[in-house]
Amino acid sequence: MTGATLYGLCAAVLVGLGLFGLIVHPQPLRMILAFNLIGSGVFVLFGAVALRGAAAGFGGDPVPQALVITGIVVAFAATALAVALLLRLFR
Amino acid sequence: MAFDTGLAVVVLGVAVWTIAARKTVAAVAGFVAFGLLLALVWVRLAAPDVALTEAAIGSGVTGGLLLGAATRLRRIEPSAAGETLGIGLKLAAAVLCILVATGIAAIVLLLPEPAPTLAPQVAKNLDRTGLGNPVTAVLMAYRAIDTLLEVVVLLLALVGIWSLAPDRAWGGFPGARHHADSDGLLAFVAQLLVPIGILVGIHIFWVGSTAPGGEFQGATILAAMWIFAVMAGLLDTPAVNRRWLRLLLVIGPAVFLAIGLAGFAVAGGFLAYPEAYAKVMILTIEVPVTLSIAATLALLVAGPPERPPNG
Amino acid sequence: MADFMFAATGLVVAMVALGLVRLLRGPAAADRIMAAQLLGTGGTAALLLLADAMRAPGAVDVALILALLAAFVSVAFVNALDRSELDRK
Amino acid sequence: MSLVLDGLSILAVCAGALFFLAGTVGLLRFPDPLSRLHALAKADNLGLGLVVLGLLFQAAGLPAALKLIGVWLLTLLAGATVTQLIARTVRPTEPQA
Repeated sequence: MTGATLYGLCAAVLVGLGLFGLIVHPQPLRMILAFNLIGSGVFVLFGAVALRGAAAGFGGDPVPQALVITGIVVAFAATALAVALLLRLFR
Repeated sequence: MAFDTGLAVVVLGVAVWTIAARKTVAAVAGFVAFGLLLALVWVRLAAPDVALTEAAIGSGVTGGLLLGAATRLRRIEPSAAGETLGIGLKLAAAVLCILVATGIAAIVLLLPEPAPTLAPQVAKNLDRTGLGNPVTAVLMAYRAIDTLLEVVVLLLALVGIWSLAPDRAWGGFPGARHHADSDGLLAFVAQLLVPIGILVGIHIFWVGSTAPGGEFQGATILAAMWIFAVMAGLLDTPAVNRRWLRLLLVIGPAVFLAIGLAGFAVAGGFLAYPEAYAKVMILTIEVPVTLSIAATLALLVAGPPERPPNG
Repeated sequence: MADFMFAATGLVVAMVALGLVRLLRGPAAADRIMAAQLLGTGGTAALLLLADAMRAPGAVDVALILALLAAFVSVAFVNALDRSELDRK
Repeated sequence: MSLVLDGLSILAVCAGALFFLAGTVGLLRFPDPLSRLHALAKADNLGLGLVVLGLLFQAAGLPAALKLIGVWLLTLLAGATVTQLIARTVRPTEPQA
């Protein structure tokens, strides 16, 4: 098994775990946390795909890596908005 | 390989705990640990740029944001909880999630050989951008429109947060006023670390054109240092109706858009750079964009205005 | 030499992961922050070792950020506790 | 020469890892928060310090070496002050002497 496959499988489990937390947790903040776990899983999956695409002297395919950076920042913006909504809801 | 397996197991263990922990604060602490371990994973995945982003945003700033939220929600948490699922539904959810995970795992195992890659195209055109870091080149040249839209998305999220302000605090100061602690210890830590942090942030931004780093990572560190100074009571958050603040927030996207439109005139397309000036133009975009992102991220963490602008 | 560095990284990560048990058990909030602090330092050390093992100098910058933001998170943690204590009074 | 440097590296990194081990064991086994804090400080300062020392023997050049030292100094500064902050949150729960 290669490193890319290993971390890809790890990503699959992360998505499953996050989805489970999102469904079963009653507290909203825990659901936001679980949603972030799903996001991280998806990003790692991208990273594994990027690692498989290593070529031309690069350690990994830079295109998916750049997309993941964009994704992490957008996920943060979404989390901040969700947290603000949550705090407003229960003030 | 043994190292990778061990790391993956630890990452999954911390993830399980983040889901299973009884106390929310403990779960958030687990999430911060998770982000830190993920940074190690990104280094192993040969993506140091992503590792920097994950360490700065995923672990650092998100951790600060969620810790603050967990503390504020602690008192009302029991009432804030929705209904708890019965054991049958939980089992059904578990089965569903295992199916989803198995599906993704199957896709991972059945990925095409040889792997499709855009790396050779990036390598072939890297010289034309004048940049040495392929990831920055993708972000600022080949997929510049994604980056432009992302900066706009950040601004929209901030508008969404501001729109949650109560009427009396409209245009006012976000968050509670932090006062310097009595023995000045926190203020001392902040005075010591904030200047160093600002230097590190500028360093990470600056090396981004040739080495791992770049505007998002640098901006996140700058934002974290600003939040640090606010927490320690050295600064207050600015009222959000201040003209300079609004200007700071839009200057990045505005310059980005202006240079993008100028691309029609000088290079025949939106966000096209004339070859000789590509690096200069990319830097011209990056500096204001970094400032705007830093301000936006910091204000995203600060939350909606809570105190009226004049009092 | 790389193998040794990988082994050392693995050991430090394992230690840090063990320290997480303290984060889980508490009992005082201070104990949780301590575990977080150990995690930050251990993570920094692991990244430095990994940078050497993989000949990836970029990872040193990651360690630098981690050292900085670990302090930031610890302070946010302490700050959150201070405030909740004030609420109780 | 490089064999000697490698040996020194291995020695220092092993010692550093040992301090991380000691710090973790202390954090898990010591009975009260203040002694746990004491154990933590060892891992923070000496553990990372020895690891950095070990890596210095392998450093590619002066800038790389200075950066490693910078990381260590930053952790020292942050660790020392944050430890103070943690100790302050412990103090009120201790019986007044």
